[in-house]
Amino acid sequence: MVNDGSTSGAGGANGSKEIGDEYNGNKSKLNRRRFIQAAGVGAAATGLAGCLGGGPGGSSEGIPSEVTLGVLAPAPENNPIGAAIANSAELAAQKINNSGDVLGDADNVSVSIKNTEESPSTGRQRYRELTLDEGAHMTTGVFTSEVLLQLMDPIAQQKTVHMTTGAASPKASNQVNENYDKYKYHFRSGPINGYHLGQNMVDFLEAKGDDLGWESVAILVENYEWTNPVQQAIEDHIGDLDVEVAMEERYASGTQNFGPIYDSVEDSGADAAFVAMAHTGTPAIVQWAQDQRPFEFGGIHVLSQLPAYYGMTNGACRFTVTQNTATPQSDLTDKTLPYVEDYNSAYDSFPVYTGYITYDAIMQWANVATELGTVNSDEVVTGLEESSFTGTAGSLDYYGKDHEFAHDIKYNFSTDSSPEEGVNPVFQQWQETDGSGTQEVLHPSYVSSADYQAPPWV
Amino acid sequence: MSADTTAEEAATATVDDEISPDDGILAVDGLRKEFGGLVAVDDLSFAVQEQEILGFIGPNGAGKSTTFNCVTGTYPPTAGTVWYKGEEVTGTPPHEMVKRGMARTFQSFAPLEDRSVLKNVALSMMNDNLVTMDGLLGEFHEEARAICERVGLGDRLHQTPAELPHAGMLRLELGRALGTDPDLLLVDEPFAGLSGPEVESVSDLLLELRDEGMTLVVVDHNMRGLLQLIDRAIVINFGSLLAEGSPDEITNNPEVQEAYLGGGLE
Amino acid sequence: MATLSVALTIIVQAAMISALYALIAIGFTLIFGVGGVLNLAHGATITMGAFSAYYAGQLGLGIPGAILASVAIPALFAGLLYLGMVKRLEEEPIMVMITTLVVSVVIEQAIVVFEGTTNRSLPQLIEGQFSIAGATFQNLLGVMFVVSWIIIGLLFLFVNYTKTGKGILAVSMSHKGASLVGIKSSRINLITWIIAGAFAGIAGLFLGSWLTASFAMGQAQLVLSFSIVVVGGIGSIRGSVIGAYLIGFLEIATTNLVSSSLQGLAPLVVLVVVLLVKPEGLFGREFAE
Amino acid sequence: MTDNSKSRLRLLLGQLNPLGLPLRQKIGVFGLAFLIALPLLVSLPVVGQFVVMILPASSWELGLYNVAAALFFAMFAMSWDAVSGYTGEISFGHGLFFAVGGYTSAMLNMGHGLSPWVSVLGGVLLAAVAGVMIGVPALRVEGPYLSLVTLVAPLILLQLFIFMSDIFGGEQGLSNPENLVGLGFVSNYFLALGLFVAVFALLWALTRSNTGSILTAIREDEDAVSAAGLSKAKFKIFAFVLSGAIGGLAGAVYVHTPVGSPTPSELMSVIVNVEVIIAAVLGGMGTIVGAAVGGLFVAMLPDYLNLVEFTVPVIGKSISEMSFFLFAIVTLFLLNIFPGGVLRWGIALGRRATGRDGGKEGMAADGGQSPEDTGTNPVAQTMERYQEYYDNMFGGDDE
Repeated sequence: MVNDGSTSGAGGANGSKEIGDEYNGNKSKLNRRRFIQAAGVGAAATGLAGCLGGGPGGSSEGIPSEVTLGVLAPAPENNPIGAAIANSAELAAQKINNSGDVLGDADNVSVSIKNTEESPSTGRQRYRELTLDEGAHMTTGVFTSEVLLQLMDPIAQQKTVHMTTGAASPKASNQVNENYDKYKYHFRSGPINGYHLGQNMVDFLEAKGDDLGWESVAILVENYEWTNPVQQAIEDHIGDLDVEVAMEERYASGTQNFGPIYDSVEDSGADAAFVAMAHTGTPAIVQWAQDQRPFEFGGIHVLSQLPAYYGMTNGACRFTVTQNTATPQSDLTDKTLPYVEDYNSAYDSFPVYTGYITYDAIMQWANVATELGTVNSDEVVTGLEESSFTGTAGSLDYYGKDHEFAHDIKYNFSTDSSPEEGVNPVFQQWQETDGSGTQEVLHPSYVSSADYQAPPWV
Repeated sequence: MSADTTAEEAATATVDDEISPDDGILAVDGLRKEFGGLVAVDDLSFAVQEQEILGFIGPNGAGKSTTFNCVTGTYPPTAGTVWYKGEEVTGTPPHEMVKRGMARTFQSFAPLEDRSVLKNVALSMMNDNLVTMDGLLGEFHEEARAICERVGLGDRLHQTPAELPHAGMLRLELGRALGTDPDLLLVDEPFAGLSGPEVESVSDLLLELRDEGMTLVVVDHNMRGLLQLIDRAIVINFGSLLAEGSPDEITNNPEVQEAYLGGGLE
Repeated sequence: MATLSVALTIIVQAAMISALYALIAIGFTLIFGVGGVLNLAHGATITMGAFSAYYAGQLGLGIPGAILASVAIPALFAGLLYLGMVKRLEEEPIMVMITTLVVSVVIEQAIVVFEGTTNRSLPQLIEGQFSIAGATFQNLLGVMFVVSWIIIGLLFLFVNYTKTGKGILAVSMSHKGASLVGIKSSRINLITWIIAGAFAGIAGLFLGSWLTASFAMGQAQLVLSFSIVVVGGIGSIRGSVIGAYLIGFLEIATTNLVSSSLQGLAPLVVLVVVLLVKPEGLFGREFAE
Repeated sequence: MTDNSKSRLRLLLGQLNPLGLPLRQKIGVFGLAFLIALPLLVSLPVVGQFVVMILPASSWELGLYNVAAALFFAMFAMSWDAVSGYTGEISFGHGLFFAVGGYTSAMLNMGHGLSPWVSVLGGVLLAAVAGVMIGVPALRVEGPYLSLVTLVAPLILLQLFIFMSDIFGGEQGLSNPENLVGLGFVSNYFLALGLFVAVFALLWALTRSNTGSILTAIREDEDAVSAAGLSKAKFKIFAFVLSGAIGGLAGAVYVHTPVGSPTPSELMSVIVNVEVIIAAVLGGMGTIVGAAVGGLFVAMLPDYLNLVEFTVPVIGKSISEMSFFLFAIVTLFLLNIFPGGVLRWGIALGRRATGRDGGKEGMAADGGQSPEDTGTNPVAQTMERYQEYYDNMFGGDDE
């Protein structure tokens, strides 16, 4: 019933089997972990004295011979978003191990992947396993904002650099800004934070409004932490445009039936649903397409960013527009396509946005550590703050500690030229060519591949 | 003929004379209980004197159990008033009645199967306190043991109710009722299924209790076996009072005889 | 005019959704009525129906394959669940509740492990829309409405006009009585579980193809079944259908007229009110009449 | 009077003398002593390494955190057992109380700036009120219908949380409130352990006192309780209030530690509600000890599974990835083998091994019956109770 064939039907596109194999090859770790913890026992006495266990912050100079990268991913064995995080981390570690320069003093760079199950409590638990049990030198990943926010205190407790590569809530960066010494170990390598996501949506609408022809929109955002700032930014900026907001709804988390919501959109007469959806995206898009609702659909639809999404929804995502960090064809920097190729040859699938970002984050961290000659978190924090690193998704530069979005990646909107600093996300539309779907880029112009197509039933 | 009129007089006298709160330790006036459209008890009035043993008699389905249930608070009566020790107690819930000193035994025995005879009796001796350290050390057990011995279960303290013979169950019922330290004890069908010597020993126990100051109401569907025990009897039929008087008066009452299809009482 | 069309939309939508609700609840009430046990794996059986169709689609078996899988696999599962675990616990309803609850956790977690928590879209059973007086509705929901009533009708015929069906009725009226007249209640129970499983599977197929499928989709359906059964009265097929329509209409009316974020609240509120005010249900037990 | 209370005290203390205890209680005392000494043990050389090996984590820090989290879960399970195991009214939604306690305390702390020490009391109070709100309907509806009410209550609360997610944070919950004793591994461990011991002692004493005897009598036969002059309503509501308050206390303190946070998935999800029942049923209903042991087991088993680095060949999934799934399967398996609870089975086994029969002259209903006495253990009684209810419902003999 649940055989390999059917599993790979859904998961094969993102290479779940390969990850499984990776795990097999990599996990004779039990003994090593026991060894580390035996060393840690000595610290228990200090722990008893009330001192909290520190991460690598306390450890000595130099690059250790064994570097561990801790990765937190949601269900990496079957969630494409988690799989991209896990795969890209493995890929980055491989790349580092193969190169003589980056972390050249380390004999081996290994990756430990933990499943957050998108649950704050599990995420916290797994984070502690990475830092306390396995002594990770840095951690990365985290898709859900709720998980990230529950991690801020443990990160402060462990004093280990954490580079977020999926969660967008600016609450994290606000915490860094407000209590820098405590929370400075947190960086967001991407995506741009929630407020910027919303701003990005409005910027796109402004730039491409003529092509889209959306004179009135119904703002639909799912009620999760990450959409709060998105919605805020849309409200702050959409007034500057010549676009009418016909309706605005923050619908319940876990919504399964979009019938009533779409009825109201129709009643409002909006040209398009302007959305921010991640967790509830599939039922929303399938019901929109099946019902042939008479309005267009675009904004941030996280699942539409998956290269395999067309197959997963039997084409229901056709004609939807979404923001994305990068697509497999978008030649954002000279590192983008080589990474996509490496990824594809290793995992027989294409990465999701979290993959580009995770790869970039690890490479940036490794480069900074190599430059500094240490993995000491305090020093790496300073190094990252000063670093400007060209990754696969753009240039990784972070806002300073006095910025309200401290340690978030910089956002720079541009229609026609790649920004010097920071990233400029793409907007894509699912279009069909020869019976299969492709993510055609509409914006920015220097990577765009197609023009917008309105759904025929509208 | 004359007996007939006496009974009639007795009956009408009771109906006419309003029962007042102080007519006895237990006084019931105009009790009525309907289930749906069915009248189970119809305008029944009677009083129980202190320290008497009253027989409460009627054929099966006459409304004895319903009357009992209304008096002890199991059902709220449809109409009528119940006084106990001069206070109105109509509709007071069962556990309150027990606390006021009215205990009963069940015809369908309802012991707690999960614990020993001793602990069954001990339960009825417990206070109504929510939080208590009592019982942690088993201090009730001495008194409970005494009651068990009294009702003739001294050698079966640690058996479970399931292990008891029929008579033992009855004794346990009595023990549980006595554990609440009642002033009035309602005993439901005490002699059903008992052998001659057992009837005698239970009767002795009940007489002994009366001598110590307890009031007893014994419910049964006939008077056989009760004659030696009771001081007075009330007979009901179809939910209303049929006759009231001494055992002799009752046995000679033609209406009663008729109700029992000739001689059922003998 | 506007009010009229809103009312029409609500009525048609509610009628179609209630038909699905009836399908969801009947299996649950049958098991409750006949076996006297609450099958808390009912929601998970619905989920199983949806995922059976999903897998059939992934294997390229097409629509007929998906339909067949969504009926056969849950029916088989329910039969095995009865024979393997429930049968020997029949005298212990509380253990049946706990065991079936754990079974449902196992099923949900299996889906989480193999498919993850994201929704899956099923093969589309039927495309297109139809309209009544200017309001448009999905063909799928229309088909769902028709199929639901055909199934209810067949069940009615089965229960009243076949020997086995009469046996089900007899057992649900009185367990003791049925055994006195020589009806083997374990066979009747098994048949009931299989029928309930098949119904749940069909419900899962429609639900999944309408709203997409996810591992936790059955939880709300279990609560819904509970509510409908409590409203309609234990073990009553007719009561379940009426209960389903009552709750369906209430839900559509609240989500359409008040707020769409109230989805799922209507059955809960109805349930609690009925339980507290009229615990025997609004319609009592059909079988007892 | 004083003499009497002195001798009582001596008797009580005599009972606490570990040497005079039955074997099973000796094991319990030893286990408790081990838990108390745990933070010290892990800091010893050699011994420490061995002790960390048996912890549900591979470092002592996380080990202590995980055990602390398990202690909180054991408190949840004990609070369930106090009402469901003793009165026989199965609660399928005990998370309601944990959530009311946890959310109230978190919101008082974060929204109104109350010290967590004070806000916890607020949580307990409101959870007790929730206990009344479930307890009063419990007088009207019983058996499966009450289970239904309890099943639905947290779902309604969750709907409310989702509907008013500005206040309650919706499905994802609230952020972490202030911690009671900071982030320390040892301090939080002792906070959890101290509360665990206190809750255990309270419930143990209460259930072994007359109160426990009355509650089990309610489970067995409510009429018998009334006939004994005891108000079943009062005791039933008391059981719900007590259970609610203790569940609320555990939930409230839990969110003020680094191991817990006020989210539905941790406090009131279907899974939490099921896990609590599983813990108590596996450990043995109506014993408190069973819920405590079962709670620790249920909470730590996934942690242990998580440590196993093994990938199942055919399906290509790692054990740690499937830990909860495997837990559910193990539970199903155990439920089928030991329907009366593993602890009970263990006690019976222990008695047979030590050649004792447990003594019918036991001090109080200490839940020491062996599973062979069918119909007299809490599970069987509860079943009987439900069966009676069904019989009434399905036209069994009415009189």
